[in-house]
Amino acid sequence: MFFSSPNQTIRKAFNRIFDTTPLLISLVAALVVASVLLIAMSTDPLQAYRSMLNGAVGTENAFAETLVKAIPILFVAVGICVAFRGGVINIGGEGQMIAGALAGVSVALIATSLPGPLIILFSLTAGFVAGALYAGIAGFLKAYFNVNEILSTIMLNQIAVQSMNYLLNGVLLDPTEAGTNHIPKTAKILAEAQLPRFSITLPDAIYGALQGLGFAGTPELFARTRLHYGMIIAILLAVIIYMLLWRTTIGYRIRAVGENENASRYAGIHVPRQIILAMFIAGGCAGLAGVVQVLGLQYRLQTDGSATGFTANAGFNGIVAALFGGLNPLGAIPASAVFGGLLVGAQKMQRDMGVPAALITAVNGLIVIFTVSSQMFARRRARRRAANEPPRSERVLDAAVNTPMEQQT
Amino acid sequence: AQDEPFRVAVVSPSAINDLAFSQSMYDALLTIQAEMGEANFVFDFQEGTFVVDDAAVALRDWASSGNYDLIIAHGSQYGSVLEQLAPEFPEVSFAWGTDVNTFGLDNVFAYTAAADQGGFVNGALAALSSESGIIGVVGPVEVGDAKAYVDGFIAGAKAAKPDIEIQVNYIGSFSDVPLATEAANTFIANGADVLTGSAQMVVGAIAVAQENGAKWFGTQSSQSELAGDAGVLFQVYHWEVVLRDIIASIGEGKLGGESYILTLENGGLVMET
Amino acid sequence: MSATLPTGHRRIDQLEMRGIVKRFPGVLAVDHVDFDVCSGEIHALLGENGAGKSTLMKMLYGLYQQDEGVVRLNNAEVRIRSPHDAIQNGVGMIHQHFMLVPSLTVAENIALGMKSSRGWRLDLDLVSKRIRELSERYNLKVEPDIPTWQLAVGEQQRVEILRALYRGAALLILDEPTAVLTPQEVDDLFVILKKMTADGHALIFISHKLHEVLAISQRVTVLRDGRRVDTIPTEGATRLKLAEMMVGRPVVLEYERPEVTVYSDRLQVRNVSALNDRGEVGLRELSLSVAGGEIVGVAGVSGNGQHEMAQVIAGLRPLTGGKIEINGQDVTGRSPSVVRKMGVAYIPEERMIDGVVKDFTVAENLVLHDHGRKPFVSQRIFMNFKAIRDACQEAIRAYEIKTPGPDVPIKNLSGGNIQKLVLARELARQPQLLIAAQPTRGVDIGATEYIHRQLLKERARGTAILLISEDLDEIRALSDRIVVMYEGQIMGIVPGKDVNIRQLGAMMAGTPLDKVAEMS
Amino acid sequence: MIEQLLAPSVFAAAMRLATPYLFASLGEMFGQRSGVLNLGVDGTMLMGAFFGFYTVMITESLLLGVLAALITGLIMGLVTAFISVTLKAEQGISGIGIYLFGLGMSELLYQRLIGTPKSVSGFSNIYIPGLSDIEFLGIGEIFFRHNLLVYVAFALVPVSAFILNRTPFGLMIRAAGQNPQAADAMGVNVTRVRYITVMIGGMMAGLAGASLSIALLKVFQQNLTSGLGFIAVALVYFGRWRPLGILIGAMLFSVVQAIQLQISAIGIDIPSEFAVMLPYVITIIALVFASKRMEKPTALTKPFERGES
Ligand SMILES: Nc1ncnc2c1ncn2[C@@H]1O[C@H](COP(=O)(O)OP(=O)(O)OP(=O)(O)O)[C@@H](O)[C@H]1O
Ligand SMILES: Nc1ncnc2c1ncn2[C@@H]1O[C@H](COP(=O)(O)OP(=O)(O)OP(=O)(O)O)[C@@H](O)[C@H]1O
Ligand SMILES: [Mg+2]
Ligand SMILES: [Mg+2]
Repeated sequence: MFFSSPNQTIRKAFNRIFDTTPLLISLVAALVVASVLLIAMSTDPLQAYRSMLNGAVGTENAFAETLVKAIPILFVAVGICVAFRGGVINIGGEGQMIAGALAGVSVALIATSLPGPLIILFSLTAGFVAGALYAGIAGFLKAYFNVNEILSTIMLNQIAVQSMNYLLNGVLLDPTEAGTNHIPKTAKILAEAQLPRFSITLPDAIYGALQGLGFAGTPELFARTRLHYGMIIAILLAVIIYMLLWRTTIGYRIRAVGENENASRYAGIHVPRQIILAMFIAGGCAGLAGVVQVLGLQYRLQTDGSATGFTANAGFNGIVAALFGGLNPLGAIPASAVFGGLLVGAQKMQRDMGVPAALITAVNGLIVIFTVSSQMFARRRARRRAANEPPRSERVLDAAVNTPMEQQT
Repeated sequence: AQDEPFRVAVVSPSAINDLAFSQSMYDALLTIQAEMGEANFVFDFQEGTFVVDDAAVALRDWASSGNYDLIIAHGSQYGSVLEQLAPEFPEVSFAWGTDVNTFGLDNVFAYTAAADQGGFVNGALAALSSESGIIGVVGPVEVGDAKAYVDGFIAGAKAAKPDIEIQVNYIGSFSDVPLATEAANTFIANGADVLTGSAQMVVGAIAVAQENGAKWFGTQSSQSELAGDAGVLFQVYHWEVVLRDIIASIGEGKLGGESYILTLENGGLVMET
Repeated sequence: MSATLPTGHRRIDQLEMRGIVKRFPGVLAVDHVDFDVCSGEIHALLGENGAGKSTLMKMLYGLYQQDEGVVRLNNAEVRIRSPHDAIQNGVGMIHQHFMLVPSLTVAENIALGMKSSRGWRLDLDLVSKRIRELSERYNLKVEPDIPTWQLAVGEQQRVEILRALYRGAALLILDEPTAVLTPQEVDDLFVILKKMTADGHALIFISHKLHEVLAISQRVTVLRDGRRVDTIPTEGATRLKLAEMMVGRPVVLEYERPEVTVYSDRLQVRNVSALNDRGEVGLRELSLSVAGGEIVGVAGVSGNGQHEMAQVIAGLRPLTGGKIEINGQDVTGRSPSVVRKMGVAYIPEERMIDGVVKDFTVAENLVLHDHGRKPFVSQRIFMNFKAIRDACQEAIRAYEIKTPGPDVPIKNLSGGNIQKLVLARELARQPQLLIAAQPTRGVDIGATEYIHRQLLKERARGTAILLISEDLDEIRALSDRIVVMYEGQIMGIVPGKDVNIRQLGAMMAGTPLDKVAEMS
Repeated sequence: MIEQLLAPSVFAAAMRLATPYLFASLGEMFGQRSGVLNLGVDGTMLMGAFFGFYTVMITESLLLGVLAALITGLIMGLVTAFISVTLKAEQGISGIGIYLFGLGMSELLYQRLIGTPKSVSGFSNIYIPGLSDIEFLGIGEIFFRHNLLVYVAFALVPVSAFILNRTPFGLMIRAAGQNPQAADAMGVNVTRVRYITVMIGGMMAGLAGASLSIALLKVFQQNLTSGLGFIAVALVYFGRWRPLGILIGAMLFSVVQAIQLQISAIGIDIPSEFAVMLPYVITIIALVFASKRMEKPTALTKPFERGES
């Protein structure tokens, strides 16, 4: 990947596109299956999908909502890239998001005397650390007690929800709500602790062109939407984690352990430490997802007793986005956006067409199934490609390097 | 006397047929529609929106479309979303519940139910009809409407029969039917002959009451069909009482700033058998 | 009409493979090979690693499907699509890696996949009874009720043979059956094989050990690069001739081992004990020392503690007792990275599992443990890919590693070249002590020669070398002293020169050196 | 107080609570012993619960209801096997997909076909004559006053043990999970074995769902199982892939849950959140101890490819 000539780079880019083909096909396949369900419910699938597309990118606001939805998914997905590269299946994004949000909101509510940027910084840090430590439990149990991390993270998700319910009903409860019967929630964080909304001013030329295409908004793109700076943080994080994974010794060790635990151990790499670290980073990213939801969007943490009410399943969807992005943090950026659009668009479809929310859950499941299943085809391709990469077989090389003597018998 | 129908959009957490919270609103909208006629009143309903952030997207979409006369966020978890959203669309009227807080905004109505009132009635009657002197209460999470109902229920029962034993179990979930059911079984095994409970996961508990010859008292919607012989009394929410007022206000050009409470007195809460 | 065998199964009078071709992506593994074997015959199959021997046999056993060619059994064409088909046709196979389910007992392993005489219930008692009968007849002693993980390697092999016989194998393929046996066990095996041929079984025998092939077979077929070089009668063949047929050029079978300066002890192992993977005692009170400039060969049947010993020294396995010193410094219980910093290099025996990260590039693999050191790292955590690449180019050149370049995944290299890379990596650090476990296993003769020369060069440089190998020829060719291990203990230490092979064999089978001396 | 917490009724409740776990975990165990992790049990349970319930609602035949649940589970199992065995998808994640699909699909069907919560008459309790009257230690109440499916679930423990340890098929399952290459070389069709075990697992998950919807709860609602299937998977690890271990795990978990219910009911004042989280905490602790002496099927989650060793 790093020693490539320009020619190789082009070939690799080309291969990447082909590697994503099975994923896109799987996406389409899931939607085709979903259209069967739609027809069964006497809904016109074409119209439904048009509504979906419209809901995802049809308007400035829709597009902004797509990105808003993508933010926590991207955070989680970036972390999942590290975990999976390190050979750890982290299903605990939901719980880690909650842990991050709890710590982050606590800091934001306590450190009110500090300047805004510092509150944000400390709050984000607290969120990262809390998520990291929480995931670290599962990492520790896997590294030292051989506890299957899939199971422990699922259990930890449940524990996180109950802890959130307990804290939001207790010490973190908004003092003005104490004694009332309102939904448990924290106080609102200070305005200066909130992540600013994000907008860009379009250059005249582009704006003109967009207007020509029927764009109705102002040149201040996203100004009247909920899009916030969490997006920029998430993208920065993706780049940093990309560098970490492929440019630093830390990432090298994590990947080495993920690919081959034994060889790493033999080479003197402390395997348990890498497992915990991978889980730690993954959890930290998920923790950031949680705290950014609070600082950028909800400005307080509240619970309806379930995890989903807060996380919107980003802890799971992040896994799918990571797979979609080829377990590469940079690939996770477009993957999360696509996934965010899918979810936001599906909601629109639900509103426009009266499709039940349950259908969207089912389709979500189909997308996961088709995505993981399509990996086999990607693997096959990769193998075939490896086979065709010249010159490869030892025999070819043999012939080139030392011409053997003629056989003698 | 309008040409255009009155348009309402509603988002709610659970399903419209939950025999509880969401259904109470859905039924109320149907009632209003029957009253005003389908040509004059239409509504869009996005159910199953447990995810607060998804509700935010929906509310924003509706608000920015400019197509609706009233947008209802039916769930107290949607409050902070509305608090942010409403100021951005001052020309649109919003309503939300269950709460009394309009955030000082004059385009937000708030509504809630004095669930403790019907709870009190249910509790008193339950205590009087219990022979064993033990009553079981299944709650979801110890907050909001459910807590109000349960607190009212306990107060009513104690008032009617001070020595009544009330066993309460908040199972920690709005959806865990197996656990709620087993909680009901536990009460029965402990000698309870009257059960009550709030929220949509009580359906199994109702079946337990029926099977064991215990009595069931319900809240939010009528569960008489499910409860059969076991069902005694249901506190039913009639949001149409509130909706009528809100619609009238909007007709007069007043987009919010008011809060409403369903009570037994104003007919918003009705005890049904 | 073919006769039946004493086991009651149908005899295979003749099996013929004609024009067999098998391609793998990028490799023509088997290229128009003809091969045949008759009842009562042992036909040996010879060839370097990767020549296609196992692939050819796996097709006969239904594990692979040939791309071209036919198989004829007693002159009738058969199509073998799965091991199930093979078994139905009376073909059995003892694999290079044993195919037993460790948690199952001997009887269960043998009953696996067979119809039970009791229908839906297992009939293990009946199976055990038949096992006893069969083991009586062929002198294959095994206990039916013991889980197979408790068996020694030789016993496991007996179970495999029994299983094949039990299932009515009239033709038995033995893929490198002697690789893991002591000389004595090899002798025992040969007795069994001869008995089987006398009974009318047909046997195919694969081995790298030329003297074994000469001792047991009637005919030899040599494969090279997937093609059949020739089939010749064993009578009249010599080791040198067979070796040349395999390699395609004259080969050296002995090395010069010049006298070098011997330094003080680099490695001191004192009374070390440790558990094996199953939690049993794997090493008992083991003591050993290796001096600089000395090669100490460790002989023994695999699974007798060699692996555990290497791991304990490298810091990869906790000890339950004893002490290890390197250069006089106590490293007992220290982590692998500390031990490596003391100047220990380790060529692990399972190179694909423990030696390299398959999906990493050649360059990335080269720095598997030095990735955190200058010059491979800049500003403490960023990897310096230029330096790594340069170092890799240099290693490729110096160690004659055949690869398209430093940045291809290492799994694309052949076994011998992967081993050379591991060697390059381990020697790059100019170690004080080199642990070389099976350094030439699965490596062809050319690369073996090269690796042996490198080891001798290291010895000349003054490195202490602990050479663990199951290949007695290798041990004898390279070692200054030979240590024989049995069940985690040292049976004796003998000088490498003029060692008596019988003596070694007896020690490998568990007789301590002093007893061996008494016997002779 | 202790007396109340350890009353026979608490243990009887534990027996009921354990029933769906037993069905689902024993079924999952077969799949895992052959090398396939199915994390989608909960989705299959929901589908089984729905179709079992719906069939009983329409036909009023419990037999048909059970049959419908079994067939539903079988089909879900077939799909799962196709994804994990044939397409060799990463099992930890495809399971999540199957779960989400089952969750959404069962709710969708419920909304379309039933609409509003209804109850069916379902399996009623069978008092085993004689035994159910045993007063001693509350044995009668604890063990012998349950509905048919509770008895079936417990009976399946020895049956599963028998299948696994005493039949040729059990032998194949164990071999396929420990050393599929070896099993294949012995003529065992590893793929077929795995398909069958995953389908058995599916059927038992379907039955687990039905045990809720037509026996224990007698109602259906969206997400009826509320994550019970995931605990069932954990119990397989906990029980170290043995029926008896699973029984112990399921009972431990259920007893804790039943006691937790009783704690709240009799008004012992600990925050309900802690009571609810208790079983999960205990599961994690138990996993720590269970994992120490792992006897995990070596090939678990590893797709089988002939000729690769
Ligand atoms: N499954 C496979 N996929 C791709 N290539 C393979 C596969 N199996 C074997 N090969 C290749 O086929 C060739 C023949 O291998 P084979 O295992 O038959 O050699 P062999 O003669 O048995 O060697 P050894 O002495 O190491 O056992 C080698 O180049 C090998 O890499
Ligand atoms: N399972 C496999 N899948 C794909 N390619 C394989 C596989 N096994 C081996 N190969 C390829 O086959 C070629 C030969 O591999 P192998 O290790 O068997 O070589 P070899 O002939 O034994 O060489 P050497 O003598 O150097 O050990 C290599 O290029 C390797 O990449
Ligand atoms: Mg080879
Ligand atoms: Mg071979």
